[in-house]
Amino acid sequence: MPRRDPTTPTGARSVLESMWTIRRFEEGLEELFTRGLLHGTMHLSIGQEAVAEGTCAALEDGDLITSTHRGHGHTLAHGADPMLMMAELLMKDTGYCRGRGGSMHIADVARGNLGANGIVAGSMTIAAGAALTQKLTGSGAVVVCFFGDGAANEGSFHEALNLSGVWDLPVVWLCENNQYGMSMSQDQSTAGGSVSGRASAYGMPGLVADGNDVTDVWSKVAEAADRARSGAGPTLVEAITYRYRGHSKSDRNLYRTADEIEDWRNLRDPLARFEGQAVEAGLLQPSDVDAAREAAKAAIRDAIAEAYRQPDATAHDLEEAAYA
Amino acid sequence: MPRRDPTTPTGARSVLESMWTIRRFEEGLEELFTRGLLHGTMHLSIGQEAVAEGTCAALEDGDLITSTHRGHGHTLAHGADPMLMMAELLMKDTGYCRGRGGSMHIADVARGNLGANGIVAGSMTIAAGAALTQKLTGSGAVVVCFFGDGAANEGSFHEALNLSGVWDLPVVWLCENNQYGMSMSQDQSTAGGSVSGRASAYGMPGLVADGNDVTDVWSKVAEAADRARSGAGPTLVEAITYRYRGHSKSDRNLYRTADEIEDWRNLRDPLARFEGQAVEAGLLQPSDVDAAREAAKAAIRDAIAEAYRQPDATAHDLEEAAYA
Amino acid sequence: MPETSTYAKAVAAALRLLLEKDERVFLAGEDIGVYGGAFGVTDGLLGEFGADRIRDTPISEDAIAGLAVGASITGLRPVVEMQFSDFIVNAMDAIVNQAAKLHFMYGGNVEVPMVIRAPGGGGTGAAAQHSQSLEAWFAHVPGLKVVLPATVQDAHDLLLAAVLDPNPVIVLEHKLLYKSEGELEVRSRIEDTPARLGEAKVLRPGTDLTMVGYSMMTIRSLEAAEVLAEEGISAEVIDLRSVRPLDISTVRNSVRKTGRLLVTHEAPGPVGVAAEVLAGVVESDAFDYLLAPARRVCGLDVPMPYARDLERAVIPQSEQLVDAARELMKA
Amino acid sequence: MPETSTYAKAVAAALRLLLEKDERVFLAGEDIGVYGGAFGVTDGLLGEFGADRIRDTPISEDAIAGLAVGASITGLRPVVEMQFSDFIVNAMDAIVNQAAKLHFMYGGNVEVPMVIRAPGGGGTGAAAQHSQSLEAWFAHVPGLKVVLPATVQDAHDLLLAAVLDPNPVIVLEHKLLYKSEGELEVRSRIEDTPARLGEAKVLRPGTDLTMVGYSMMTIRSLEAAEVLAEEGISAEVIDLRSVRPLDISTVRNSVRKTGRLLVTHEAPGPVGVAAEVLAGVVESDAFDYLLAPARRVCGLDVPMPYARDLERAVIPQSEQLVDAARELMKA
Ligand SMILES: Cc1ncc(C[n+]2csc(CCOP(=O)(O)OP(=O)(O)O)c2C)c(N)n1
Ligand SMILES: Cc1ncc(C[n+]2csc(CCOP(=O)(O)OP(=O)(O)O)c2C)c(N)n1
Ligand SMILES: [Mg+2]
Ligand SMILES: [Mg+2]
Repeated sequence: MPRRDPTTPTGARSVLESMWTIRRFEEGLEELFTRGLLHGTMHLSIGQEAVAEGTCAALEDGDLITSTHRGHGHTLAHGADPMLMMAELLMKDTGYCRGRGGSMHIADVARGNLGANGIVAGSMTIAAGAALTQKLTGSGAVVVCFFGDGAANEGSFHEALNLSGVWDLPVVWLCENNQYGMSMSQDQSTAGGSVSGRASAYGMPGLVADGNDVTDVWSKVAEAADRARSGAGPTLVEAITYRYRGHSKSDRNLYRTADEIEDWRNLRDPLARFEGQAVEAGLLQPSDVDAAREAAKAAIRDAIAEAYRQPDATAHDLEEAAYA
Repeated sequence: MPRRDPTTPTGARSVLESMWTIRRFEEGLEELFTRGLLHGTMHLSIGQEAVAEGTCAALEDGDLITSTHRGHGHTLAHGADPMLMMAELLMKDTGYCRGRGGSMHIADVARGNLGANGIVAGSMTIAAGAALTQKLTGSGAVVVCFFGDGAANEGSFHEALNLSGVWDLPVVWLCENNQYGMSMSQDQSTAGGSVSGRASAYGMPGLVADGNDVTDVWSKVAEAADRARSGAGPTLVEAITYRYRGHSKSDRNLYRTADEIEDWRNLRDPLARFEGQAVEAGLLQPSDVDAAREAAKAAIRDAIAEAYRQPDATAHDLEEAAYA
Repeated sequence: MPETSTYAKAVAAALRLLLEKDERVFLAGEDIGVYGGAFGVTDGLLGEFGADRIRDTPISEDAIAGLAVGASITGLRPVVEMQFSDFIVNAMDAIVNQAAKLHFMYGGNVEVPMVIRAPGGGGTGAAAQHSQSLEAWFAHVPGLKVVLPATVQDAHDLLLAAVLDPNPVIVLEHKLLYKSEGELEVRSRIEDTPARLGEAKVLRPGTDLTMVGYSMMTIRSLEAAEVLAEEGISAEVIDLRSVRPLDISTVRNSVRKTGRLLVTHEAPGPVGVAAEVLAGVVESDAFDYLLAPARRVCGLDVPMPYARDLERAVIPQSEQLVDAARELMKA
Repeated sequence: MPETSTYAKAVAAALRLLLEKDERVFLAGEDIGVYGGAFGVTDGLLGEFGADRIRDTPISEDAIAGLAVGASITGLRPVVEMQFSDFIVNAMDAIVNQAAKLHFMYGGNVEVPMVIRAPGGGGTGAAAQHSQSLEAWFAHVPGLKVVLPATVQDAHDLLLAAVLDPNPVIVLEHKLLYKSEGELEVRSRIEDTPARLGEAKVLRPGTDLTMVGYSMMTIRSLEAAEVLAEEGISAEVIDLRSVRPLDISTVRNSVRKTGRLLVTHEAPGPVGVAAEVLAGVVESDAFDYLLAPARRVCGLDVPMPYARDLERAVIPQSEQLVDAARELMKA
């Protein structure tokens, strides 16, 4: 049974807090980046929190996910410790990857997160293999593979979905469609114009969810996960959402208008929307909303503070580190 | 306007002769192979002649094709000289590839055959690129890419079809569906169960042709080629056919029944069928049929005889041969 | 007790043992089931172990390697096959960006105990796209291990050792060796394999020059050593067996003794494994023992042609090794 | 007349010249249009030459390389980009089994005049999947040519030469060099490029030891040579520029003069280009001129880590080159 149910008071409270935690986490990263405390680049999912949370809230403990280059939200929603994530980004030895992975490569295998991946569609065939393990061992667990709209044009997408179809693998293909692959709008990059529309090519159902409505994502994913768990095979779920920030730190946003961004931010923000819905539905009191925001803010503030105090990543044991 | 029109008396005569030429060519190869005169293995298309001929007859001079590991039929139907093909297989210096390519790698660029390919789906992105050339130069030519049912599960299939869709490339994706990829039946290998059914995933029409009815293949390909030539973009044509022989020389045919093979051979043979149709329709007289068979037989007999007389391939100029 | 077996049957016996003794092991690949594999290696296994563990896949090499990554990091022991090693080009992301890197990149939190078997090499008339020897690429990638058995016993033992290893291992078999015969002791337990990944073997001791090879070229080196012996030239033949890790110390020790080095492989010379062997010797003190410039005998630097004579001209033959050794002795 | 330019702008100027002078030239790649490329190299070209010739592609590397093969064998001159050289793993079939082999395999009936540009190398904190140096793979493949410009002028001239060549050429640029500045003479005609593929250059003459590198490591070698000069050690610095074909004779000539060899690259050592350079020297008479074992200074044999200090520890720094040179002089 799902970890967090946004249609119940307690569930709504933790779902909201989880989404705020993701946003505060990435806003915190932005600040650290601006202050020059981080290395490399990063891909922020601000505006897409409902996809990560709606999906992971619908899963059960023991279920697995694979994530992407834009994976902070998936990782947090699946239960990662923000302090250990911050420590990784701050190049600390106690970070999730001991400072060897960074933003694009956080894995939290203990909690069933098989890892973020810097290669677009790179985790899709891996997810198929992880799902095969569940099938062969009869674990009853389900694998959710997050991928973007742009990833749907990689050959790996095709091979992974076809394989999951012929083998009836317990996997949910979760397309986080933020409508752009870097600068390419989906209609420029995607023949046929729809990712979920490709599900039938693999004999699997294709569901579309409002990716800025956490409850809608949650129910569609729950349906797909049930189907996978029951042995009926894979489902392709496309969650339509939007990325507020640039693709990465080098993005000048020349491929879209400021108005488009503002519209999404002002009219469809997933956090504001859920707060409104939950209060209106009487699931949450305005005080609960404030409490959730405060809790998230404090959690990230503390995570950053504690991450600072961690020992720096070390090069002394790199030599042998490529091998188990 | 199409090279050969099977619905006219003269067209029917040459279409029939062409199909017989393909069959006699491959039967000739089988004999040479049994006599130990060939090296390596080969992939015969006996039973599939109507797909090669129906397709290439529907094209115009200047149109291009890319072929597969099972490409003797495509190559002959597109105008290659059987003597030069035999010379290649007999390891002669005057063969199409100077003895460097063999059965899987015959190209006849002068006649618009960009080449057979030993890599399953290996020619699909190449065909997309060749089609882009036609589009950018406004040549008005069309590219036909032959591929098998098994190839439709390679990532390259996906990337090539998607690209052709977003760029409206003048290409016809010709799936020669002989229902097996080596030992894998199509329903085992292909989620969704149909290759043409995948066309919609790329926003292009998917047509199904009776691959053992040369006239049906011819008209479906003509329709697709017109569409490409008019600038309306790619079409996926799936021609259902059957391979009489094993996949290659090492095949023990354990994955199908002798009855299945016999049924196709006795009830649906593309040559016998077209002869029946053409005579019934009054397009050909029985004498024309005999003449076509005889002409094909003689052509191959002469080709083999002349190929024997060619000088052997030579290793003396290999050193620099990797570079133009 | 040892029996005679072919190289192909030695591989099959290892697969059988693995499937019997370790329920986490499964096989996946193209036409490995009812067809028995393009070279017959997996013939019969489907009947013995069933379709859950002997998995025919669609023609999707990227998915084959990728599923092995995903299955191995979640506890299984996949042994997957690339029907020809040439097709591994379609699986490079899964192998190089994923399998080889996950353990390091995730800070040691995952292990990727997967094995990829793939037949390589030429000599079958299959031409440019079905005859390559690509070991050099994988030997260049940290995180991978790469072995190339030359003998019937090694075809068995190295595969067992590969599955025991917690890292991704690529086992490159040679098409021409599948039918070769030799003594085989079938192990009764997986752990009984005496093979250690990264250990070279001196197959023939000698004093005048060191001949280094692997896979098919180990066999050719042994043939050449026979001929040389008749001429009174004593060649030490080293079978590398593994090109990553590479057992350079065994080569250095031999060179310190013989003072002459001849390295061979079927792959083209430029940036191949032989270059690494030469470099590994001359950057060590073994350099001081070299009495003459080291020699490489590698495949001609062209794609593999189809015609028999041309193919023969591209692949190193034992006569060439003999000639090169003679010249080395003169220098 | 020469002006100062960045390496990135030198590449852009070459692309502009190619697009202006040869209507057969077009560009294709991910985000090369309005985005201007991940590193800004193609910034502005879409506006100048239009969407027909500056083609944004879906995220489909296999298709990007494959379309270049198809377009080039039918008469165009594609110059395609892999956004990071790491993603080229998705295009290996098109590059290795197709582009590199078609000319030979089809008996010389086709030419494949395509160019692939790809930024490689580490130092940007992008970690294991965005920092690789994969030139060794392509340098091993007959049918390909591989160049790695180190200087601003070469970033311009080698790209022009690559497009003039009738064979598939891979141009590996280095991310850290894009912002580097130097003198640039923009050619007025494509044929005016003085660069020849396969020609190394002595960038600094010296007498005591030979330092060989390419790409970023050429710059580090020059830095090291400066430091060594102050200590009275005269290092000759050779920029390989091309690793296939490899200009080994320039290296041999230098070694015959200096007697000492130090080769460096950012990629891991095992079966890398440096191994080929060492091998190419010691299998020739230049071997007899070596006064000490040759040395390699290569990237640490691990995937690229994220953390700044770790990344620094993996990538060769000029200090390491200085130390290695000092030791070489002692030997
Ligand atoms: C194989 C590969 N190609 C290209 C890239 C560069 N790249 C990183 S993210 C990205 C866009 C991905 O788009 P999408 O899948 O929609 O995910 P999003 O960034 O929108 O979350 C690109 C082109 C990459 N990392 N891997
Ligand atoms: C990339 C790749 N994978 C596998 C093979 C081995 N192989 C050659 S043909 C073939 C079957 C292809 O099936 P299909 O596409 O249906 O063509 P058919 O043989 O039926 O004509 C296979 C698996 C190959 N040549 N290339
Ligand atoms: Mg997107
Ligand atoms: Mg088929």
